[in-house]
Amino acid sequence: MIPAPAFLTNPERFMAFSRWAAPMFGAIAVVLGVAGLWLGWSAPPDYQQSFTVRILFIHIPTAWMSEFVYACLAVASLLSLVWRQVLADAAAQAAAPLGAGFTLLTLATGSLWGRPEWGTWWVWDARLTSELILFLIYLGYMALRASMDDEAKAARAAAILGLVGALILPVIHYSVYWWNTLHQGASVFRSGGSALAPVFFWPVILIVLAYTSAFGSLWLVRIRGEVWRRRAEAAALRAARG
Amino acid sequence: MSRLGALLARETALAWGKGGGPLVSVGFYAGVATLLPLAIGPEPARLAAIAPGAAWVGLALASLLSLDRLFERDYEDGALDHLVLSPTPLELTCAVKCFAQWLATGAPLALAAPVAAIALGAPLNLAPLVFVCALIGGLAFAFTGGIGAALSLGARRGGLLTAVIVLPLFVPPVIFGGGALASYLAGLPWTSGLVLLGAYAAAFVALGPLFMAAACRNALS
Amino acid sequence: MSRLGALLARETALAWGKGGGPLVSVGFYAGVATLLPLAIGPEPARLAAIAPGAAWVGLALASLLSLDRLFERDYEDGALDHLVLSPTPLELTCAVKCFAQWLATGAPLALAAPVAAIALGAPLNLAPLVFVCALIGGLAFAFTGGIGAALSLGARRGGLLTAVIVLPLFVPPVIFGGGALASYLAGLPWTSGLVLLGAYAAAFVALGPLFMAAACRNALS
Amino acid sequence: MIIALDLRGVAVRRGGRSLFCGLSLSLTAGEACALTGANGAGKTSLLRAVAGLVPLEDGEIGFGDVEAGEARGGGLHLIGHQDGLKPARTTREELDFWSVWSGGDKASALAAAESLDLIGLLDLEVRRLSAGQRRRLALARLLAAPRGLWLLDEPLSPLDASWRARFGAMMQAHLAGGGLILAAVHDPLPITARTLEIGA
Amino acid sequence: MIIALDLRGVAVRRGGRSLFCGLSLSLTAGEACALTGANGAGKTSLLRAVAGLVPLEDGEIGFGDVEAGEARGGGLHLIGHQDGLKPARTTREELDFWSVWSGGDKASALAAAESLDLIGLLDLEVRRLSAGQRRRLALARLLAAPRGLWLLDEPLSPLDASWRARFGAMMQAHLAGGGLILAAVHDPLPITARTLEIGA
Ligand code: HEM
Ligand SMILES: Nc1ncnc2c1ncn2[C@@H]1O[C@H](COP(=O)(O)OP(=O)(O)OP(=O)(O)O)[C@@H](O)[C@H]1O
Ligand SMILES: Nc1ncnc2c1ncn2[C@@H]1O[C@H](COP(=O)(O)OP(=O)(O)OP(=O)(O)O)[C@@H](O)[C@H]1O
Ligand SMILES: [Mg+2]
Ligand SMILES: [Mg+2]
Repeated sequence: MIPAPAFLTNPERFMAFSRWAAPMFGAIAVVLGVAGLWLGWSAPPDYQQSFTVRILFIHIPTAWMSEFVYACLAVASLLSLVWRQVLADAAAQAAAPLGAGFTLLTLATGSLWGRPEWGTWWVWDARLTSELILFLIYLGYMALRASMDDEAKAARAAAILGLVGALILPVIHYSVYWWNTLHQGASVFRSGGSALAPVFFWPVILIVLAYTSAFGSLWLVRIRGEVWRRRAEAAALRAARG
Repeated sequence: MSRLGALLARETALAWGKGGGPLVSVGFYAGVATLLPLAIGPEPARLAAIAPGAAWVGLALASLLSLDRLFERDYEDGALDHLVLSPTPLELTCAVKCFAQWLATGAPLALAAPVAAIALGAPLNLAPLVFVCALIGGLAFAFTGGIGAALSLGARRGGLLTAVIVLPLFVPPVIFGGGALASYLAGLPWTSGLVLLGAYAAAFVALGPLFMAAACRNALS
Repeated sequence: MSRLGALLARETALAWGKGGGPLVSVGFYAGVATLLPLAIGPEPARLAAIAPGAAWVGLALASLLSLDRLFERDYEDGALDHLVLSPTPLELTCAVKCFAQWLATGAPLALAAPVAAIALGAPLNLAPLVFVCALIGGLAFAFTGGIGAALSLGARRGGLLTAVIVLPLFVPPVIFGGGALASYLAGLPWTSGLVLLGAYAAAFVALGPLFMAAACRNALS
Repeated sequence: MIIALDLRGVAVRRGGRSLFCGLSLSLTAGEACALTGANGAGKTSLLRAVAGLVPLEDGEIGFGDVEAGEARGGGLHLIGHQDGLKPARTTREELDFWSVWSGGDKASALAAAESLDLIGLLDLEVRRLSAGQRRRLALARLLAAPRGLWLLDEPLSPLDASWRARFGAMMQAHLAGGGLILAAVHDPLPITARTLEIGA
Repeated sequence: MIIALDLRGVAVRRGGRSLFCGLSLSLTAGEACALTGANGAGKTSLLRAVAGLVPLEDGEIGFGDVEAGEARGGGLHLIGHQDGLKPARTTREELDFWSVWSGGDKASALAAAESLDLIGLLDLEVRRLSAGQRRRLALARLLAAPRGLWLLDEPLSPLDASWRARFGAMMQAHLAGGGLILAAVHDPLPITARTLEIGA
């Protein structure tokens, strides 16, 4: 069997690292976010979309994060399944609500935006449907975890589900392209240059980076909390049993 | 009274589970509402036409799915024996069980139903009616479903059998509720559908427990 | 071999039951197909447009409803212990269980699907395609559903949890099958949808048992 | 409270076969009776018939002055093989509920848990209890809500030696308080009891 | 066939608590061991650990020359409280299936039914069997498909006196044929067996 990577086997090292890394990512997120928002807000209103274009600065980053977080969750699931490492499991568990939150934000901002843009809150279009299913997968993951009593069992079951989800997500993502779609195609990055005007492009990039570091910070904090919770539980168990 | 309160708490807890009960049922409901447009195509006009009806059928199916275990577990593990050997009449016990089922799953589903209908393209002003229909309908589904669940005790394939027994009982509320929604959309008088739905629910809240108790006693003997 | 044969016979019998197994599942299916027009109104044009899709979703939901117990009973009554303590690899055992599930409920449902579609108003010449889609789709539903059933072992509210886990897995086959049916109706090329459906089913027939076996072992430990 | 049990010419039939007939027994306050008999003789069926869950083919079952409906609705306890405990709920939840349901309250549930040494297990799910611990939880109902007549179906089998003795003492205390016990057993009861052999 | 069982320094932990540790035992062909201990000591857990269903915290379990995977895949029988019988199927259906699944066939199933006096019950649903009859059906597996090591969890409890003796004779025959038995019990086994007390 391949040995587990050192950062997994040594929670102490992780705790030491995250102690300073979490606040640092948080600070970076604030700086980038403020810069991005300021740039974005000072941009001229779009000729077509007027003021509502500014939802873009929340919508695109949250949409990307919702997928990125699932990738993190899947990798953590794999690590915890192969090496049975509690730290990886804590990471997967900590990521799920964050990812669900980003997904929900994407759905909400998209809906808010869809109303003025498409004249409807919701259409059964490819992107939207796959995003909704991503949300369902997050919900299923959390529900599975929450409904098992034994932590070790819950961890392995959830890790299996995390991997199944990783297999299925791309399939859903692409299978819905069978449908003629209303939603925007790739426009930030695409061959032949961005479709976004530079005034929008740079703020979006800044805010995406801000979201990523915000996620990093929150994730580390949540993993730390998870580690503390498990330690406290183990200690309580020891104390109770004498 | 404290006995019935304890039963209500237990049944709700069993139906709800510790880990996010309403979350789970609402998630399921969202899933049902998602599959339909995937299968019949996303054209908004076509979808909008069937939106309220589909949300409504989704509610019935979700209730169906959660009914399955109303009595069966208690029957199989012997808890029903103990529930019977009590000063509380079995009819009342059955009624509390169904009511708890409705509290734990019907009510959250009723909250989700308007969302699903609007997501499928129903007009916004339909939402309150969908909610009320779902709330009352959920009561009817819980109490009619309980009859099926009790009747199929001890049968093989209890789950599917429940479904087959229960579906005919679900037909009238589905028609009444669907009719009320359709009339409302068409600008016609819609209260009669709602009243019929309420009357149906009331009748089964009153009569259902009698059948359930008889079926349970029969299964035990 | 005779061991697997015996397992297949037992699982089919358990899924089928003595009391009219296929009858029951087909009855349920008929129920679903009747509720939908009741809820959305009987206008033929509107119904015909959604007929194949509704039949298709009905199939998915019926599979869902019957999946519930694939592993749970064996887990709760200890039979899974005995199934594990055998020279047959658990992966193969899980695969046979899913296959039996498909034989007992998927196949009869596939026979009923074209009838339901035509009853709802789909054109007659669609029937063979509906049958083939339902047959292959049923296989995909059984093997993906098995994953959910195995994962929710030992969880509270297994049934609904299964549904929530499984619905996302049902989405691609529903899309592929629904797409094939819609393209056929529109006179467009439809084979690719069928091929994708087949590929998806094949992938899960191959991979599903691995996940199921891992989940079962985890639940037992 | 039930202070007498009278079986007069009782006959029970299961699956078209008569298990026993003409069975008579009368117990008064403070008496215990051990029901013995080979496997399949009908001990469980008789206990369930007394509880009103199995119909009588013939004969009568009386509970002294207490009406049958009242006796069966809160006058007796039946503890069988199937204990009605939900694997996914905690010991505390199950104990509290069944205590209140049987007419006790949470305080009496706690007292019962103390007598049966379940305090340390209260937060464990029932699924995780060992066979003996689970049986103790099932028996806790007897103490949590006092009822006159105890119908016990092989109550001792998964208990270890020390718990058999302790439960024997509990049965003794129940009898001393004017209770009645009818217990199906294969091994002798750890209390003085009459014996009724079925199907001999 | 398994002809030896070796536990070396075995430790098992359940729910964050260590049940026992440093447990060692070695059995060879023809030997039986009675596992005793208070309720909750860990007897069931140990049997399941031997069967590979519960992970070991520490130590090793060996089956002589037989590899662990092979031993657990068809070399041993585990009969616990939960018998895996479906209430709605008939005795015959269940017996035949489990016999074939364990490596026997329908003829051996019939022979086992004969030894355990189940012939008259073959067409009854399992739900209707009495506790002792049902236990006999569960034990029929042992005879229908011969395997070297028997792991038995309180096998005698719902059996009546005559069946305890008869099953004792069956265990004796198994040992005489070179088999091994590890049985968790609260009462003495009706055969000569070593005793291993857990958690003493
Ligand atoms: C509920 C409604 C909506 C949902 C769920 C949603 C979801 C998503 C998702 C998942 C992405 C990321 C795609 C990817 O790169 O993988 C995305 C990107 C994007 N969305 Fe939306 N969206 C919604 C509504 C809208 C609306 C109304 C607009 C504006 C007309 C819009 C404009 C965009 C743009 C411009 C991108 C960036 C595309 C790219 O460069 O990749 N979205 N959305
Ligand atoms: N519902 C039923 N239908 C048909 N036969 C039944 C039914 N219930 C029990 N029996 C049969 O009645 C007989 C008596 O069963 P019962 O459970 O009362 O025996 P018991 O004395 O408790 O035996 P044990 O000591 O094994 O527990 C058995 O032979 C059983 O097969
Ligand atoms: N899955 C689990 N999680 C947590 N604790 C458990 C689990 N399984 C068992 N236990 C605990 O481990 C202990 C040992 O249980 P086990 O069933 O092995 O005991 P036993 O010796 O067989 O007792 P009995 O004689 O009562 O059957 C018990 O205290 C039980 O509460
Ligand atoms: Mg009995
Ligand atoms: Mg034990």
